[in-house]
Amino acid sequence: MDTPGWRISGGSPLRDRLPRVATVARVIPETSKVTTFVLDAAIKARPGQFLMVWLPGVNEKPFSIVCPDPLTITVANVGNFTAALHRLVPGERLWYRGALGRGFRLSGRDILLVAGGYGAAPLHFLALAARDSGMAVRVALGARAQEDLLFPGRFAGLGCRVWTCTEDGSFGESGLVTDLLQSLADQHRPGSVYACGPQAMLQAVAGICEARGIPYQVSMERYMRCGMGLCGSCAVAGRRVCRDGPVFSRLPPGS
Amino acid sequence: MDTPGWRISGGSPLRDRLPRVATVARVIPETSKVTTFVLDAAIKARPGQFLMVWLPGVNEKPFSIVCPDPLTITVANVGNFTAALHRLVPGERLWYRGALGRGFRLSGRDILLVAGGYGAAPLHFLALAARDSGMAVRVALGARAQEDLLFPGRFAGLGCRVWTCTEDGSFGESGLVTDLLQSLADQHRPGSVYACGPQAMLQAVAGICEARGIPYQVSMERYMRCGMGLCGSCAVAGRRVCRDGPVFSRLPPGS
Amino acid sequence: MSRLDLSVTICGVLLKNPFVLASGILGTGAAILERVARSGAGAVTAKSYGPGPRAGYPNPTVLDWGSGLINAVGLPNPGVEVGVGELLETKERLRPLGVPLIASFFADTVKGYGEVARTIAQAGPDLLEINISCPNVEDEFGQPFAADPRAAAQVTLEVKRATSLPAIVKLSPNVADIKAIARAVEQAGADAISAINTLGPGMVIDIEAGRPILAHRVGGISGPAIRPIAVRCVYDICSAVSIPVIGIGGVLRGQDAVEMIMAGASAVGIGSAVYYRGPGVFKRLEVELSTYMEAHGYARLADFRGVALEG
Amino acid sequence: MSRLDLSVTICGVLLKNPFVLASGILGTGAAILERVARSGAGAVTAKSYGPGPRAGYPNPTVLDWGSGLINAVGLPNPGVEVGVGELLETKERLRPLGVPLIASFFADTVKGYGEVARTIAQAGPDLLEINISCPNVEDEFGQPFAADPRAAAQVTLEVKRATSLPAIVKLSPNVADIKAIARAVEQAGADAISAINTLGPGMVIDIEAGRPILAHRVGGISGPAIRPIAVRCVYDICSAVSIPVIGIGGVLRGQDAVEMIMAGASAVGIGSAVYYRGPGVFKRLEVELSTYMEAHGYARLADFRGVALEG
Ligand SMILES: Cc1cc2nc3c(=O)[nH]c(=O)nc-3n(C[C@H](O)[C@H](O)[C@H](O)COP(=O)(O)OP(=O)(O)OC[C@H]3O[C@@H](n4cnc5c(N)ncnc54)[C@H](O)[C@@H]3O)c2cc1C
Ligand SMILES: Cc1cc2nc3c(=O)[nH]c(=O)nc-3n(C[C@H](O)[C@H](O)[C@H](O)COP(=O)(O)OP(=O)(O)OC[C@H]3O[C@@H](n4cnc5c(N)ncnc54)[C@H](O)[C@@H]3O)c2cc1C
Ligand SMILES: Cc1cc2nc3c(=O)[nH]c(=O)nc-3n(C[C@H](O)[C@H](O)[C@H](O)COP(=O)(O)O)c2cc1C
Ligand SMILES: Cc1cc2nc3c(=O)[nH]c(=O)nc-3n(C[C@H](O)[C@H](O)[C@H](O)COP(=O)(O)O)c2cc1C
Ligand code: FES
Ligand code: FES
Repeated sequence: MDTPGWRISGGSPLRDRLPRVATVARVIPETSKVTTFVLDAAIKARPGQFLMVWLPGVNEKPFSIVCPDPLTITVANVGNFTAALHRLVPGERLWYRGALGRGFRLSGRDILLVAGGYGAAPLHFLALAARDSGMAVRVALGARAQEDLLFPGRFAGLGCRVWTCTEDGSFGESGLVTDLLQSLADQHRPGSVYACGPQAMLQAVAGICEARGIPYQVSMERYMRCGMGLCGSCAVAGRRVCRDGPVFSRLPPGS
Repeated sequence: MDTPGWRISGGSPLRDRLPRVATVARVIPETSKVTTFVLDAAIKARPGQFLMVWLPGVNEKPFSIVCPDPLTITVANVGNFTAALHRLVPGERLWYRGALGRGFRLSGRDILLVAGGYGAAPLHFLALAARDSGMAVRVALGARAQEDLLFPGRFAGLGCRVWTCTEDGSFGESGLVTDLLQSLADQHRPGSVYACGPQAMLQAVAGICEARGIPYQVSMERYMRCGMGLCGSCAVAGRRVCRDGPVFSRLPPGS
Repeated sequence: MSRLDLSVTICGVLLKNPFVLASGILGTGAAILERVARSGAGAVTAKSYGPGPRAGYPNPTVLDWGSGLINAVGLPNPGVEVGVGELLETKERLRPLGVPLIASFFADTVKGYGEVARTIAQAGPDLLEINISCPNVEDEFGQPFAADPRAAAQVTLEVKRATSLPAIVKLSPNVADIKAIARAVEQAGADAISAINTLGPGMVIDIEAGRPILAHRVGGISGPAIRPIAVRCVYDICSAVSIPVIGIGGVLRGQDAVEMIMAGASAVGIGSAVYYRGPGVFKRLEVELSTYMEAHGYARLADFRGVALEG
Repeated sequence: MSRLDLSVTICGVLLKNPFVLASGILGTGAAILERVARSGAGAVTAKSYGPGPRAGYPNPTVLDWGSGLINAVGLPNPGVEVGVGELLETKERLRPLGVPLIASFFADTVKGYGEVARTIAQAGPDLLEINISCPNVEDEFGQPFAADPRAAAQVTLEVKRATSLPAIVKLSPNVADIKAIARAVEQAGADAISAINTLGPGMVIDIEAGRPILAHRVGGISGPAIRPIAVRCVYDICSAVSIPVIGIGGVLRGQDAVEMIMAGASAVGIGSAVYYRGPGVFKRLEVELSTYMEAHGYARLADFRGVALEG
C-alpha cells in the first residue's frame, strides 16, 4: 500500500510542471504567415494565459492560448522556432508547459478588443469567455494588408461586431488599428478595452484609454527564458511579464 | 502569491514526517519500574500504533500509544534510553514520529485483552476504543509480582472486567497470564483475543487461541531502526514489525 | 501484455524484469528477501556485509525530510562469516523462484575487499556488488574508495582476482568525475556498474532541539530529491563505458524507470520507493513500465535503452 | 515584534534582515532589483556579470521537476562594461531604501577575475560576490575553479588585489571537500563565503521525446531537494572558517532559515523560493522567522546562530 501522502511527500508525480506532449490534430492556415495548430489536448486556462511550447532540439517559446479545449495556438512565422512549428503536420507532436501567467480579468457589460497582428490570438480566447458570460463584444482588427488580417471570420462567428482596418487600405478602414480604436472609443465608449499587439500599438492604446478614463488591459510580450517568474529575463519596469503578466491592467511606466 | 500547489511541489512543509516536539505535562508513576508520561500533544492514531520517541543526544526508540489525546506513553525502565526517559520531569521535552505501524482491528461483541508487563500499554488504547464502540471488554493482566501489575485500576475505570495473576502469587491468581487466558477462553469464549507482551507469552497465546479457533491479534516487538518499513531491522519471518505490524492477526510462522 | 518482454540479462544472469531491490533496503534476512522476490522483483540485493560485525549507529538513522530520505545507518551487519550462512539460506529460497541474488559487501582496505569477496562467494550468489562508498583507511585523507579512480580500480582488481563471480561496482555520486571512476573500474575488470549510492552527505537540523536529528549528524540522501542527479550519473557512465549499468536513485514510478533506461541503464534499482509505495512497488512498477511500452509500441527494453544518449 | 532585532552586519555592511536575494534570480536590472528591495529583502545580489557579453543557452533553461528546480541558463549577461551601468543605476535606486547591493561576477581565467572585479567595482556595490563555479579554462582538466582549493584561492587573491571592496566567495557543493576550499579562500583573504551554488549537475529526460529536456542537457539543481546538502555544507564551512557565511539552498520558509542559521549562517540566500512563493516571500520569511524567535525568546539572530555546531 502507498504511504498515505506519498504523492505529496515523494514529489515524483509532479512531473506535471514539466512539458507535456500533445499531438497536432489539425493545421489551419490563417494568413500567408500565420497558422493555427489544434492539438489533441485540453487544459484549464484563463484568457490571456500562455504556453511555453517546446520542440525538442529546437527551442521553447511562449504562445498565447487561443482556445483551451481543444488546446489551440496560432503562430506567426517570424524566425527559427516559429518556422519549425510551421513545418509540423497533423500527427506530429509538440510539448507545452502551462497555462502560465496572469490572464485578463473580464469586467463591464460591453467590451472592445483591439488586436494588432497575431495579437488576435489571446483576444480570441477572451471573446469566447465574454460570449459565454453574455457580454457585448466589439473587435477592432488591424493589419498591414487584407491578407494579414487574423480571425475576422472567427470573431464574427462568435457573434462579435468586427471592425477592420489595414495600413494599405486593401480592406476595411485605411490606417492603424489605434485610429479605429479612437473613433470607436468616442462613438461607443466601451466599458473596457482589451488590447494585444506590438509594443508601440499598446502604448497608443494606453494613451487613448487613459485620456478618456476608459479602463484597459494589455497583453505584453517580452523575451522569455524560464516562464516561471524566476530568471528576470522578461522583466519590464520591475514586473515579470511571464508571471505578473502578460496581462497588465495598465502599461507599466517606462516599458 | 504562492504558486498554487507549491506546498506539494516544494515538499518543504513535509517536515511533518520529521520528529515533532512535545512537552511533558504530567509524569505518573505506575509501578516501581514503569512510568506514564502525558504530553501536551494530541495526534490521530489507531490502537496498537506506536511512536518513535527521540531524545536528542540519547536515542530514538519505539513506544506504544497509550492514549492519543492527550498523547500518552507508558515506559518500563529497562536500559539506557528508558532510563533517560524516566529522568524527564514536567516541562521538559521529547520528540516523536508517528503514529506508525498497523494497529488492531476491532471486531466481535466481546473481546478479551491479555497483557504481560508493559504490554498493557497498547491494550489500554484498545480498551478506550472498544468502550467507545460499546463492546464488552475483559482484561487478563499478568506480572511477576503485585507491584509490577500495570493499569489494573485504569482498565477497571474504563468499565472492563479485570482478572489478574502474578507469578509469585502476591496478587490475583498465581501463575502465568496465559494460564488465566486458558481458563477465561474456556469459560467465556471471547469473540476475539488481543495480546501484547513478551514473545514467549505471545506464542502461548497463539497456541491457545488456535487450538480453540478463537481469532486473535498480537502486538509484537522487535529492535527498530527506521520505523518506516525500509531498513529491514525489525523483520520477522518476512514481515516488518514497524510497518506490516506491530499488530499481526496471527503470529508470523517461525517468529 | 503478452508480447512484452521485460527481461534483461546482466553478466549472463537473467532477470525477468529490470527492477532490482537496492542494497540496504529490507535485505536483512532470507525470509524478507524471499518476500521481495515473491513481490515481483527481478533481482534482490542483500544488505552490505563487511569483514566483521558492526553495530551501526544509534537512532535516529533514517528520516523522511519532505523531498526525500536521509540515512546514516552505519552498515550494521553481523560480519561476512555469519553473512555467508544468511546468503546461503537466501539463495536456497530464491532458487525455485528464479530470482537472482546479488551479494553486496564492503571493507576498509583493498586486501580486505578481496578477503570478504572470497568468503562471500562461498554462498554462491549470482552476482557480487562491491560497495566502494566506504572510507579507505589506508588513504592518508581517509576519502572513500569511491572518490578515487585508482583506489576504485584496485578494489575491483582485488575482487576479480579473489573470485570468479561477476562483479558489479557500485559508484557514489559524490565525486568530481564519475566518468573517470567508471572507466577505471571497467578497465580493472568490473562486469557491471551500479549507480548511484546515496548523495551528499546532507544534514537535517531540528530547530527545536538546535541540533542535527541523525545521531551520526550527517547522512546520505535518497529518494525523489536525487533522481536528476542519478539520471545524469547513469547518462555519464553509459557514455563512458560499455559494461551494463544498474541505474539507482529516486525511482518511484514506471516513468522514472523509463528515464533511467533511456539514460542507458540495463536494470533499475529500487530503494526508497519501498518506503513511499510499499513492497508491492515491484508489481506496480512492472505494470507502469508495461503500460508505457505498450503505448509506445516497444516490445523489449532494448528498444529504448540509451536513446537519450544519441544525437 | 518590536523587541526583535533581525539585522546582521556582514563585512561592515548592515542588512536589516538576513534574507539576501541570490544571484541569477530576478537580478537582471535596476527596476526589478528595486522591487525586490521594496519587497523586504535584506540585501540583493545582481545576476553574475562576465568579461564579455554572453547569450546564454537556448530554451528550455529552467524546469520544475517536482522536488526542486533544474537550470542551465548559461550565465547570459551583457558583459561587465554594460553591467557597470546597470549596477550604478541599481545602487542609485537602492541607496534611499538602505538595502545593500551585492555584485556577482565570473571569469574564465584567474587574471580575468581581477579585471572584471576592477571594472565592476566602479559601480560602487556594497559587496562583491565571486562566482567560482565556472570552468577554469587554464586548468588542463577544465574543472571549475570551485573544485580546486588552489584555483579558488588564486582567484580570491587576485580579486582582493584588484579592489578594496569586501569580497564574498560563492562555493559549489560539487566538490570532494568543501572545508578545504573554504579554508583556502579564507586564507587568501575572502571576507565572507556564500554557499551553495546549484547542485549536480542533474538531468531530466522527457520519456516521450527520449531526450534531456534542458537544451544544455544537464543543469544545476536548486530548491527543496538540495536543502539538506546546503545545510551540511554551511555546517562544514562554519566549522572550518571564522568569516561570515551566507547560507543558500532550498530555503522556502522561516523554519528553513532557522536551520541555516543554526548551522552557522550569518545571512540566508533566497533563490528558488521566489518561484515557489513569489517575490512576496521576503516579507513572509521575515514574519515566519520573527514568529519563531518570539516563541523561543530569542531577541537577535546571534542568540541561536551556530547552535547546531556545538556539542
Ligand atoms: C506572452 C507571449 C505570448 C505570445 N503569443 C504569441 C502567439 O500567440 N503567436 C505568435 O506567433 N507569437 C506569440 N508570441 C511571440 C513568440 O513567442 C515569438 O514570435 C517567437 O518566440 C519567435 O521565435 P522565433 O525563433 O521564431 O523568432 P526569432 O528568431 O526569435 O525572432 C523573431 C523576430 O523577433 C525579433 N526578436 C527576437 N528576440 C527579440 C527580442 N528579445 N526583442 C525584440 N525583438 C526580438 C527578431 O529580430 C525577429 O524579427 C508571444 C510572446 C509572448 C511573450
Ligand atoms: C512496537 C513497539 C512498542 C513498544 N512499546 C513499548 C511501551 O509502550 N513501553 C515500553 O516501556 N516499551 C515499549 N517497547 C520497548 C521499548 O522500545 C524498549 O524497551 C526500549 O527500546 C528499550 O530501550 P533502552 O535503551 O532503555 O534499553 P536497552 O538498553 O536497549 O535494552 C533493554 C533490554 O532489552 C534487551 N534488548 C535490547 N535489544 C534487544 C534486542 N534486539 N532483542 C532482544 N532484547 C534486547 C536488553 O538486553 C535489555 O534487557 C516497545 C517496542 C516496540 C517494538
Ligand atoms: C536506509 C538505507 C540503507 C542503505 N544501505 C545501503 C547499503 O548497505 N549498501 C549500499 O550499497 N547502499 C545502501 N543504500 C543505498 C541504496 O542502495 C541506494 O543506492 C540509494 O538509496 C539510492 O536509491 P533510492 O533513491 O531508490 O533509495 C541504503 C539506502 C538507504 C535509504
Ligand atoms: C535560474 C537560476 C539562475 C541562477 N544564476 C546564478 C548566477 O548567475 N550566479 C550564481 O552565482 N548563482 C546562480 N544561481 C544559483 C542561486 O544563486 C543559488 O545559489 C541556488 O539556486 C541555490 O539556492 P535556492 O535553492 O534557494 O535556489 C542560479 C539559480 C537559478 C535557479
Ligand atoms: S521568463 Fe524568467 S522571469 Fe519571466
Ligand atoms: S525498523 Fe526499519 S523496516 Fe522496520
